[in-house]
Amino acid sequence: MQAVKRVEIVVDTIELDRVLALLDKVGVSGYTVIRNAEGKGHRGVRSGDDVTRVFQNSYVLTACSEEQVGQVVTALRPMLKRVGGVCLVSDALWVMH
Amino acid sequence: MQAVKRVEIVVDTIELDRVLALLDKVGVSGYTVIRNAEGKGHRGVRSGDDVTRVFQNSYVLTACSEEQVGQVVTALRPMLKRVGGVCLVSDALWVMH
Amino acid sequence: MQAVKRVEIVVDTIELDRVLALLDKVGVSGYTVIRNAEGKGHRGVRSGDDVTRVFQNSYVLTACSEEQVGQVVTALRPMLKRVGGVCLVSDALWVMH
Amino acid sequence: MNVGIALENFLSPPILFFFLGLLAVLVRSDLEIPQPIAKFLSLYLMLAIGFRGGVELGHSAPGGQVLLTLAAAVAMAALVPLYCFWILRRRLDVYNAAAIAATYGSISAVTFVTATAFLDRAGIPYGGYMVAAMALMEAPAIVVAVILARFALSKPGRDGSASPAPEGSWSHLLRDAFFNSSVFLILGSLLVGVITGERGQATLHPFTNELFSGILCFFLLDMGLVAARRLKDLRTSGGFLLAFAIVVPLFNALLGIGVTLLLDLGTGDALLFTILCASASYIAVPAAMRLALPEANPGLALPLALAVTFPLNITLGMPLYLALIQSIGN
Amino acid sequence: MNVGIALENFLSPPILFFFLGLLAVLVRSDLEIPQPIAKFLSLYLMLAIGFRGGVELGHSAPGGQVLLTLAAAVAMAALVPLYCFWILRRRLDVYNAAAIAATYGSISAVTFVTATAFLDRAGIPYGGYMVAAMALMEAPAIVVAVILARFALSKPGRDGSASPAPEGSWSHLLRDAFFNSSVFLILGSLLVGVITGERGQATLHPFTNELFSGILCFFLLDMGLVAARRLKDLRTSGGFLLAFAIVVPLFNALLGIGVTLLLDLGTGDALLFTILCASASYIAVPAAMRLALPEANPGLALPLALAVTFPLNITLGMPLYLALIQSIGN
Amino acid sequence: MNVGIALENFLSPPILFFFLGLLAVLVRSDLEIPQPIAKFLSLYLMLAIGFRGGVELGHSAPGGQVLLTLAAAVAMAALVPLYCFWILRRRLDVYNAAAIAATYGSISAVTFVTATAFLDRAGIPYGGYMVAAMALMEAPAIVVAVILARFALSKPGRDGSASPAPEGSWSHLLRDAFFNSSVFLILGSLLVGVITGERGQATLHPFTNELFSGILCFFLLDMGLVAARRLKDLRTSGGFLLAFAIVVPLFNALLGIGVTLLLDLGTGDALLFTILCASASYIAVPAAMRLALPEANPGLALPLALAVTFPLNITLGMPLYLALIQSIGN
Ligand SMILES: Nc1ncnc2c1ncn2[C@@H]1O[C@H](COP(=O)(O)O)[C@@H](O)[C@H]1O
Ligand SMILES: Nc1ncnc2c1ncn2[C@@H]1O[C@H](COP(=O)(O)O)[C@@H](O)[C@H]1O
Ligand SMILES: Nc1ncnc2c1ncn2[C@@H]1O[C@H](COP(=O)(O)O)[C@@H](O)[C@H]1O
Ligand code: NA
Ligand code: NA
Ligand code: NA
Repeated sequence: MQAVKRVEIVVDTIELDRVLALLDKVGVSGYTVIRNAEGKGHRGVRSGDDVTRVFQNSYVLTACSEEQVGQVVTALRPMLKRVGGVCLVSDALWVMH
Repeated sequence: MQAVKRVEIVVDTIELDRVLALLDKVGVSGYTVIRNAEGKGHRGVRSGDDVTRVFQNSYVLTACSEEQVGQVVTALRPMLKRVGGVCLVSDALWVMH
Repeated sequence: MQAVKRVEIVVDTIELDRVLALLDKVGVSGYTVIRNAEGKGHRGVRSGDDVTRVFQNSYVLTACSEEQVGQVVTALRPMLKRVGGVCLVSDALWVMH
Repeated sequence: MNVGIALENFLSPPILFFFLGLLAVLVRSDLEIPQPIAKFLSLYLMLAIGFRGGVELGHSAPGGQVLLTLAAAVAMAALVPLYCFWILRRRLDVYNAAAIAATYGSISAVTFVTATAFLDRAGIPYGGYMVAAMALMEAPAIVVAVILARFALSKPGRDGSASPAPEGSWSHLLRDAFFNSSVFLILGSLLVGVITGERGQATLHPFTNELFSGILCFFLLDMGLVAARRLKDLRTSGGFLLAFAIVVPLFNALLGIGVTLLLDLGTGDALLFTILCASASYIAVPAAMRLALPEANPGLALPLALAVTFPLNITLGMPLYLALIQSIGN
Repeated sequence: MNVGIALENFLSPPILFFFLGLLAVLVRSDLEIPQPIAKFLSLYLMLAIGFRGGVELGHSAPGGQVLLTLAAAVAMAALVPLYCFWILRRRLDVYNAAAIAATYGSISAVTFVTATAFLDRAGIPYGGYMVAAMALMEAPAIVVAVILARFALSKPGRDGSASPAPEGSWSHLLRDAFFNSSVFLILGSLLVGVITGERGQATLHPFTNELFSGILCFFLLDMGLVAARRLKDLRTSGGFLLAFAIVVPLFNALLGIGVTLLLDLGTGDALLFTILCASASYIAVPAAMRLALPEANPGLALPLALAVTFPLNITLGMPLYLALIQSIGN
Repeated sequence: MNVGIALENFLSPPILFFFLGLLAVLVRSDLEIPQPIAKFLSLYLMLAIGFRGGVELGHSAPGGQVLLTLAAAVAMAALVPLYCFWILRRRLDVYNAAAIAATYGSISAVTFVTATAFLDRAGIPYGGYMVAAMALMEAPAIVVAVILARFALSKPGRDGSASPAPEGSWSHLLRDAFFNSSVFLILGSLLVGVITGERGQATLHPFTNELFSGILCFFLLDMGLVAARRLKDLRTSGGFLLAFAIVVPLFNALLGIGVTLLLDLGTGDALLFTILCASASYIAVPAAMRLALPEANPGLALPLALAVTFPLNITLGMPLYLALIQSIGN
């Protein structure tokens, strides 16, 4: 098992493509996306029950190396500033296969 | 980046409103909810494939401070005792923006 | 609160039953499943938007003991080798009730 | 009992699709109906049955007999949980006894809908007000069962232990019971039907009437899948509960037939009244019980209602009750 | 204004189901329509209205008046945001003023569809090209509003602060605006209707025409739920915005009626043109604004469009505008 | 080949909606059909085609020719993978060769359904038993391909490496193949159709028949989206596989036409038989292969079946095969 960083990102579904493009650019080995996440934060309740896609979040999980985390965070921060959302970083072990 | 506690809660979807009300009361800055989680635990398989909402779980993630975790856990524990479910606490860094 | 291991597994939904059978065999106390996860990895983009179930992932979370993690990883590794997917292990505290 | 009618019911599309669903699970096919679709189909059935009932109801000013029937329906829904609770307490704790009592006191809208399709095929008319009776029968059993549980828990029980009182405020419980989505949608659509009458019917007919049988078949296919998945839970139910899930509906049906005789209902209305008494809820009640009595195990009540009582009612029950009603009527 | 027509509209199934949805939220029923179903119903409505418009359009060679009407529609959609922005800037920052201006310049397809059902019930004919007008009116307001925002931000604003320029490339914005799923599906289905004409209509009639009213009712039930959930957001809107959401649509409708007089449109076409001017977008625009002007708060524009302007238009608006058009016509 | 028929097919609503879906992806519209809806539409098509076939089948006692046709269908489904595997092994490893061979030996139910709509438009009758033929052709290719893979892997292969045997037990594989949801639903609904016959048809007609074209159009819109999203995967397929995906279906169609001549089938049945031979599976087979041969890359087989062979068959294939059958018949 190899030590990696778990990065969790919650953003508007409408911004999802931009976030994933950013991850691709940094070159992470992969990511997992769960759409239809609801939530509450500084911009109020996002209950996902709308006809429009405007109030729906997506959850992104990527396991990457320490250096990549730095790049992801640097690239992501201005975006989160503009459009809101959350990014958490934690430690994990990756079961290599 | 700021050190926070990641709290993950899995409960019956039918109890979700109560859990969120509890988080609001403690005053966490936000949370993310994923409905339609399935699972297995002491109360058996909850496969989510029912006409009724009774066998469906929801997953809640909230990042909060050390003190808030204490309050959340204290408030949540009797509820989990009555209605089942799981609560995990781990460490993370929050990318401030 | 009791120290446990959080094991996160992302695999093809079509392999989900095998993964859960494996967890049952190891004897974990429970697990939570989120279907409809999308993702990208070594085997390319899995966008989940297909008529077929072939490009869809599921996310599995289980909290278990240190010893169980060893067994889960040992049993899972050959499977991940064949069919792809990701397994991450991290630390957490379980709110006992 | 007329074997011909039973066989014909058995071989009608809705019942056959229900069995197809059962079979799919038994042979372990990967057939499944996505959850949002199942929800949609059931909303459709509520909306359509409500609207059609409302249109029909609008034709005739509701007389005394209608009001009497509605009152009798509510009374039955409140009465059934009483003796069910008493029976179930022989073997079960207060929580589960109350939850199952509520299940059998309340009704299954899909059973009702299947019975209307059965009557349609047999060419037997029925009154739109029976839809209102159905909606009114959903909630009372929930309230009665929770009262029973509180009462039983307030005095030192058979098991001697002091149990905590059921959770949640009454106002919350009553709202859950009476503004439950299916009660609300059925009564709401009924009202729309009454108000818009023939004019509304004219534009909605293809949707609410012509599609009805097809959607019902599709939904019963799903019910077959869902019921079959619960079949294995029955292993843990034990003989007592299995017998309960067969005998009590039949008894309730007989009671229901008795009431319809007193009320002097027509054949169609009598069958619907009877099937409501005999049916058990697997939507509104389990959800309400989960909130009001979380100590009760939904894995106990649901398989009985879904995998025993529901199939019993729609296969053998409907023709049997009809035969009884007709033989008494003659 | 003919009170009879207003009342009759009020008591028609689509509007009643809308109120039923509102009521469900107010009494806190747990009624909800799964999201994929709501999406499906709205796709159905776009496809059906597009196809039917196309078939109708295929019958008559589009003459000069049709092209003039389409041009007028686009012009209105580009003009409305200009004065809306100017009004809104009295109280709001550039971002939110631009976002709300775009919302009111663009249109609501469901309002349009509800108006066609209203005309159908009243037996008033309308041209298939109005469907094209609707689709063409979705996008221009988005583009105009973003230009306004950029222009306003490039010079030191009222608030004195230098704000960053709106995000995203123009090509991206234009694609989002003009190939937006609803624009695309409506125009595409219209084209299929034009091409396949009566032959296509023959096979699709039960789907696109007969089911239409039923699906519309179901969808409006959901719109009622969605609108009611946004009602509480209005508390933070303040009187200025509430007044805006009532007065501006009425003003736009009057302007629209004026244009239809100049164009000499028939009653049905005039009503549809008017309702397009009066309606506000809650699907295409909020999503486009979220991407182009993320600083704008969608929680401001959406409740106005959904919970004020939409109900206003489909309940009082339609009969009022029709009465005005008819009284001027005479 | 009659250009008129080809053009008319091209300009029919189902095919146009398919192209609309393709176009939506090409212009990067955000149009998308929610997954549960796509699943629902496809379940509807299976149920409806099965039921209708069953009703039709119930009219005539199945004679010797019917049984012969069914046997020939199964034989074709088992034969095609043999030579496909042999061809594909020129360039591909055992796993992918077997997976693609299974894909082309099996069938596409949506292609079949589209062909029945094509025949309906042309007024050409066909037998209900062809629906059974379709269902029977889904599974055999899966079994044959897995046998081929095991056989090829047991001897030292072209690539010299000893590969692990395909995974999973045979009983599991056979169950997956034969109780696959689409096989199960089609055959089950067929049985319901046979049993309930005209009486069942009478109640289900609006659902299973009248809605059919509309739902097919909606589903093909989604197929267009799905196929177009796979188009870019074709870049990695290379010329060999592209040629395979065009030439082999045409060859299979010719072979199929030959068989229909031997069987002396009517025009409609012959076309359906031919299109079954020519079509490639993108639902049952990829899922089965994923489980039985996880080393195969579904990103190779799926784009060929979905984005090349499927469009080929429903646009040019159907009229071409019909023209051939008719010219030989005369
Ligand atoms: N403290 C938190 N913990 C977990 N998720 C959060 C938290 N704060 C915000 N979120 C998620 O991020 C989304 C956007 O947050 P915001 O931009 O603050 O409105 C919310 O809708 C939540 O889904
Ligand atoms: N060890 C575990 N790891 C992860 N999730 C669990 C675990 N145990 C229970 N759960 C989740 O919590 C839900 C309720 O658990 P329980 O109350 O034990 O039946 C289950 O359906 C699972 O979704
Ligand atoms: N680095 C990663 N972080 C998070 N999820 C991943 C990562 N790599 C792969 N995955 C997930 O695992 C699935 C299968 O991965 P793979 O077998 O590498 O194609 C992907 O579709 C993703 O959902
Ligand atoms: Na009952
Ligand atoms: Na407008
Ligand atoms: Na084939």
